[in-house]
Amino acid sequence: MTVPDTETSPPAVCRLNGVSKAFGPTKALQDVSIEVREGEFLALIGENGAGKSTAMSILFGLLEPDEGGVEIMGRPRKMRSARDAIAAGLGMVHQHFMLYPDLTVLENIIVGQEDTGRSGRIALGEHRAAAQRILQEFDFSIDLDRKVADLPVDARQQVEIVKLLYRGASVVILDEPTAVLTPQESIALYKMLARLQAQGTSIVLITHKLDEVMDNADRILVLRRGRLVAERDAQATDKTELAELMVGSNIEIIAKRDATRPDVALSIRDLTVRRRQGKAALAEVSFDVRKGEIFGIAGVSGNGQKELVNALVGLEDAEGAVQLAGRDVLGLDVAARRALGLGYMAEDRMAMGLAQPATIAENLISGREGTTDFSSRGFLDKRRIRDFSRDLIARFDIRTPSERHRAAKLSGGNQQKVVVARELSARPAVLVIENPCWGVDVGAITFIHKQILELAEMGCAIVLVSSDLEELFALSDRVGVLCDGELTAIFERGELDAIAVGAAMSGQRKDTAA
Amino acid sequence: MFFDAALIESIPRLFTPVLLAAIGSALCDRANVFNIALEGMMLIGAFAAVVGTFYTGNALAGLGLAIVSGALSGLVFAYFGVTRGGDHIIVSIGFNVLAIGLTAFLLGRIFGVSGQFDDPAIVQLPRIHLGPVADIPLIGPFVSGQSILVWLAIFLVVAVTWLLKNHKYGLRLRAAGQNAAAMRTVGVSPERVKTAAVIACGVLCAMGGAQLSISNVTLFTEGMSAGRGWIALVIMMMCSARLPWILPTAILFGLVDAFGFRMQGLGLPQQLTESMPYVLAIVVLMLVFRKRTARYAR
Amino acid sequence: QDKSIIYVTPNPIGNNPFLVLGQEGAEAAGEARGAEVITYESDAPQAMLENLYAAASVGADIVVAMSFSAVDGVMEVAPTAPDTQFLLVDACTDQERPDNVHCAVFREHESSFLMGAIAAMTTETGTVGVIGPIDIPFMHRFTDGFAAGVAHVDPEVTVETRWVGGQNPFSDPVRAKEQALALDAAGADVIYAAAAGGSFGVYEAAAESGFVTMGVDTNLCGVAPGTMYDVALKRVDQAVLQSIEAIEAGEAATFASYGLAEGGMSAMAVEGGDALAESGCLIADDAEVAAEIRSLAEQIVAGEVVVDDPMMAN
Amino acid sequence: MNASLRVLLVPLALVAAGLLALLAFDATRAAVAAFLDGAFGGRNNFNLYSTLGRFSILLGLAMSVLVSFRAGLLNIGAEGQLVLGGLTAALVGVYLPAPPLVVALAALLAAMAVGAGWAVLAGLIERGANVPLLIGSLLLNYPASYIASYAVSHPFRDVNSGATQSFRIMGEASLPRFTGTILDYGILLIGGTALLVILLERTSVFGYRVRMQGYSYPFARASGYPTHKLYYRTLMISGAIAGMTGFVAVFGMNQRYIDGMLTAPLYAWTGIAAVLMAAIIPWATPLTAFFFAALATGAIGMERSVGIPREVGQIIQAVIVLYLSGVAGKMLSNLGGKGR
Ligand SMILES: Nc1ncnc2c1ncn2[C@@H]1O[C@H](COP(=O)(O)OP(=O)(O)OP(=O)(O)O)[C@@H](O)[C@H]1O
Ligand SMILES: Nc1ncnc2c1ncn2[C@@H]1O[C@H](COP(=O)(O)OP(=O)(O)OP(=O)(O)O)[C@@H](O)[C@H]1O
Ligand SMILES: [Mg+2]
Ligand SMILES: [Mg+2]
Repeated sequence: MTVPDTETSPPAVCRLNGVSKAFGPTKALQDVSIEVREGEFLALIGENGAGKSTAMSILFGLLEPDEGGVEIMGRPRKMRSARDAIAAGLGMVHQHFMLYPDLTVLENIIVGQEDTGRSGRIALGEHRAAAQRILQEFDFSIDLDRKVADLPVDARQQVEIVKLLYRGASVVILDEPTAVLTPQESIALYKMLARLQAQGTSIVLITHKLDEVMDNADRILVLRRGRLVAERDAQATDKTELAELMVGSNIEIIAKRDATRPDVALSIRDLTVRRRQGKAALAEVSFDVRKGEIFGIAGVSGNGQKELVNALVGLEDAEGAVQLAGRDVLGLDVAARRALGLGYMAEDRMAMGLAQPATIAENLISGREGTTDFSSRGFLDKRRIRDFSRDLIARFDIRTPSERHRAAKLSGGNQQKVVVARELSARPAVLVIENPCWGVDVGAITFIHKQILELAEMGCAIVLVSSDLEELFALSDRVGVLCDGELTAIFERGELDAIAVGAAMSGQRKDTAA
Repeated sequence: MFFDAALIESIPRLFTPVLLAAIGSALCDRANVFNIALEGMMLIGAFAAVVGTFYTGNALAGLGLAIVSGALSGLVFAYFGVTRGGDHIIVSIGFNVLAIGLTAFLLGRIFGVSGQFDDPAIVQLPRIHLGPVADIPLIGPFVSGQSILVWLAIFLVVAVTWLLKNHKYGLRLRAAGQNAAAMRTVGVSPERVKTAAVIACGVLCAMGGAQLSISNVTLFTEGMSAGRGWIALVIMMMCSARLPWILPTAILFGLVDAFGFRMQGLGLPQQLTESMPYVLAIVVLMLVFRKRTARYAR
Repeated sequence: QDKSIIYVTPNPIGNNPFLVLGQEGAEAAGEARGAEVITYESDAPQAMLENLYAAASVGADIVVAMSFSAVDGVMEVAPTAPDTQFLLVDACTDQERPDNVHCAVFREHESSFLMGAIAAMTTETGTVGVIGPIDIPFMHRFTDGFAAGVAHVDPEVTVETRWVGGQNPFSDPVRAKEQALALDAAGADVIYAAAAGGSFGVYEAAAESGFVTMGVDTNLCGVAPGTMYDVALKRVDQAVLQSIEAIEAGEAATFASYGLAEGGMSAMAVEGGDALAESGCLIADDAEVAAEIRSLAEQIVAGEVVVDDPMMAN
Repeated sequence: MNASLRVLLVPLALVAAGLLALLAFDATRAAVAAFLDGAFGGRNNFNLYSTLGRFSILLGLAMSVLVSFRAGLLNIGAEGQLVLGGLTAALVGVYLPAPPLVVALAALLAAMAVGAGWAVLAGLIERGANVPLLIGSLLLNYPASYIASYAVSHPFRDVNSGATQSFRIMGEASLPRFTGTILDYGILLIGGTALLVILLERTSVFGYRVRMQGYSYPFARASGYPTHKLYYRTLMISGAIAGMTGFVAVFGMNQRYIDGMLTAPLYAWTGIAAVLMAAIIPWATPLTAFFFAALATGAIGMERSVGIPREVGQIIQAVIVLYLSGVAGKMLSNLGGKGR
């Protein structure tokens, strides 16, 4: 079905040929063939874990396929490492930043590509000049001598792109490049890609954002559970079809109902978190959340979201006031706040949301292990814990052989369900949620969103921090924007609009931007 | 008569083993290898130096064998800690015990003795005498008549600093320590870089051991590294692996060690003077790390 | 061979002359009566006890246990093994001894006294030094005995005492050498090396810095050629041999103290004759001092000069 | 890279193994017999009791290390805690004028308190000044042994003996022995403690929290555990067990504190090795501790009867630890113990 029509389409610059790859029992790819044609803009889409990154890693020489191989310009080529791929004209921006935080931008660019004199001394001057040329050509303004650690996210993304241009790529692969960017920054990125394409470079884009696919791609490939299931021309398809192709069935559309009640459940006044040196990381933030209301927090990451959450939950010292159940809780520790009905779903599943090596049951009771629900006189009540866990596993559809399975062995989506089950089963009066769907696939996302909405309808006040605007817009009754530690704008549900919120996120005032 | 020529002369020979190991430790740290097997690597180097010198009658050959043994030590560490991906702390603990056992075992097998081996055939590493400079008060004894390793160690501080900053492999070493996955994406094997760092560290530690066994004295005793590897680690940590700081810090510890011997002359109990380097290490670490966000505290 | 002697040491033997001599004594005794001699080395107090039990459990006839580290163990094991005779060398217990526990001790302070006398006679700077392994009462027999000898000859001479210390005080030549160099810097031109396994470091320092040393236990002048004046001989081999003879003769709970009078302690100067001439010690060329030392030794034997036991003084 | 290194190391390992085998070739069977006899045999099974005696000390230390490691605390200061506990027990045993039972109890409690205090000191240094526990606890080992060495060479030495040791403790206060053996009741004390640790780790809320905190410190904070208290309590328990082990060593086998008696046999490092070999699993730790105890006494026996150096035991132990560094390392890094 994906056999290309060689007569009409331009020639393939590179090609994955019948590739299969398994990680232990997981079949990440099964007999997948993908070709990239000269000068095209190809989009590769699919659910979490569909195998997109794996396919590109094989093309790029980072993984060895179990079966099948790579062809460059029609010839089979063994890719032993990324070095071979780079030599063959491939360049890749990876899903996670591949940068060295304590090195300068210039050093980041040249690692692995160093020109040296006979002494082995790096010819920095020449490297600098070459890098400067690229910066000028693409209107990037990055200081080559700054440490990458000091750069904002979009500049880091630019460093990644310069890295690949520096190596003279004729095929550019980008794995979810816009996940960390604001809408404005994304637009700039796509402009730049268009320019590259105009110069004859082929582009391969992996993304979950179907709008971006529709706006930019020429051709679209869909991966599902390790198999290539569809190929579409961008002109001949639409978002709904693509979504269905990805998931393999109709997706349920969840309808948001307003459950807001008049009484304030959480009241925040002048909440400030100071850093050791410099200015406040969170500056005099004030807002109220009513019962049944979902208050969304938008913002480019690193603008005070973490501090806000920590201050609310009790993980960080703060000034100001936080009223919960009619009490100021700022002086209280995490346990005391939990006892007053505060729940917390941490974004960092790996370390904070779950104890990975612990069993599912152990994870499910954490935070309430000392209550009479699960223990008496300092000893755990094994039977009650077991029954409770089994009940939650059934109710939240956690796919696991038993409650004594280690959390680390669950898939990402199921891990997140454990966190959700634990926090929801505590019946919190106020719940703080951070990026509940990071790295979770579409099916699980729908499930988690439904649970969150149900909780709100039952009267829980929810603070939802998310870097995914779609998610925020779908769930929130109001959205506040954090910029540079300040709450710069609050949008009512009716006013929600990606461009306007994006503008606020990047520092423009609401009134002028809208 | 406290600051006499002998005290000053003793400082370089006391700080050199620690300095060499600390440089090696810094390389590992930059490559993000938490090598706390310096102690064992020094011990093996000290032993190999004695073996090499005894059989050839040439201390430079002894140093050569020490260097080879250090490279092998590094290779063993790298095999378990890098190639097989073992936990560095556990590998280090295993390696240190291995070094104690292996040197004692080989001492018996090769020389048929236990505890200690000395022999007139074990000669000292060449020393560099600076002629008239030796007569300058204070400075003279400090710089003249010291073993070649003292100078090599000081030279290495400069050379390695330069290498890390300007050389291709220096850059790769720093890069591998920061983000190994990123190196792979540009086609450089971070494992290879880390292995090189550990081997270099093994060589440096072994040279430190050689300074102990064929320069400070000309014999081998079981456990003769006597905690110096740990002091070297602490020095490296205090200086956050910055070499220009490591040199003066190592000299400070050499000074404290040298003073320790003198303090006994003042009637202080020997056990008190001997715990001084360790107590000093704790106190200095506390002062240095107090304001730091716990880098090593995970 | 149906008889066996087991030689138990507190440390690895290495080149520690005291332990080497003890082993020679045990082997000589074994040869004399056709007994098999086996050596058990210990590396910790616990290992010493285990070795003693093991020796008893293989049914040794005689167990030679070296140094004070063996006292507790022997007192514990001996009552459980009445058929085995235990010889404690270099230490004894002040408790009631069972019949099968025997002691051979030395009066190291006597020969150390002689070394002090030599040092006082030969020093040019007026400062002499002594290095011991660790500051414990037993070691004061060497250091205080030496100081007493110095004072006997010339009270004006200063005596500097240093201890090796460290993790491994009984065999740490590295630290011993540093101490010797420090003493040298402090002006000592004669240094008495009583640092057990560490003494070797002192000889090295002597060769480098040019001071004169004196050793203990065996004739070490060949080990430190040209720098060693004399040696406080400790005839451990003789003592072991003699004590085993006494035990074989059927005596119960023997106790022997070896000093200058018994020939258990000595000095090359005291030996005289060919032994002295071939010793390689510097004192062989200094007939005057040698003669004075011989007469001082005679006075000690005769009781005209009394050398206090520093351990008893404590 | 993996391949090239392996190519280098395989022959190396073969040569090493060959050497070891050759050395033992002529007498492999004799060696094995001697090893087994050294570990378990001897007259009246003497060697078995000496293995058990060593086991009780190793088990104590392994449990002390285990408690810390389970909580994700890389406390490798068990040696210092052991030494000071042993010294304290000896001093109480010698100088406290009281009935024997009171002396023994007081010595036990004092040893535990001092061991706990020394461990907490390393904790205070970490939390007060950011000095990693790994380094702080290690460095504190040295002053601890020097303090003990000073104490028994100067103010508290047994002036009647030549050795650097304390006086003998009050005889009636010492731990009784199983009749006809050299094994003392200390093994019951330590065995009981080990059992308690193993059970409580599984069944108590405290054990649950410690375990979770060890798995992930951020998780513990987010769940609202009293992390501060857990941190110090764990260190206290860990140090107290090490101190108790010091008490057993002094009141059992030697009945006095002898300089170096607790450091020379590398008890602390072997205890750590036992915990790592057990992959930090509580119930498996006694087994590995026993294995290492038998390895040590067996190797000594082998040296006595067939002349194979005892260091072979240490080498085997080291090689096992090296080979397990991957497996145990996963556990340890799960515990967040990656050194940084
Ligand atoms: N190194 C690995 N070890 C084990 N399993 C892996 C590894 N890398 C990927 N997988 C598994 O292979 C499957 C495909 O992963 P891949 O990263 O290619 O997915 P993806 O399509 O990029 O998903 P996402 O949208 O989340 O990035 C997943 O089930 C994943 O868990
Ligand atoms: N269990 C632990 N394991 C490792 N390090 C720890 C542990 N507990 C505390 N620390 C160290 O101590 C430092 C200080 O702890 P921090 O102040 O963040 O928590 P805390 O004050 O104990 O929290 P709380 O007040 O909620 O108990 C941490 O950064 C961490 O490095
Ligand atoms: Mg991916
Ligand atoms: Mg706190």
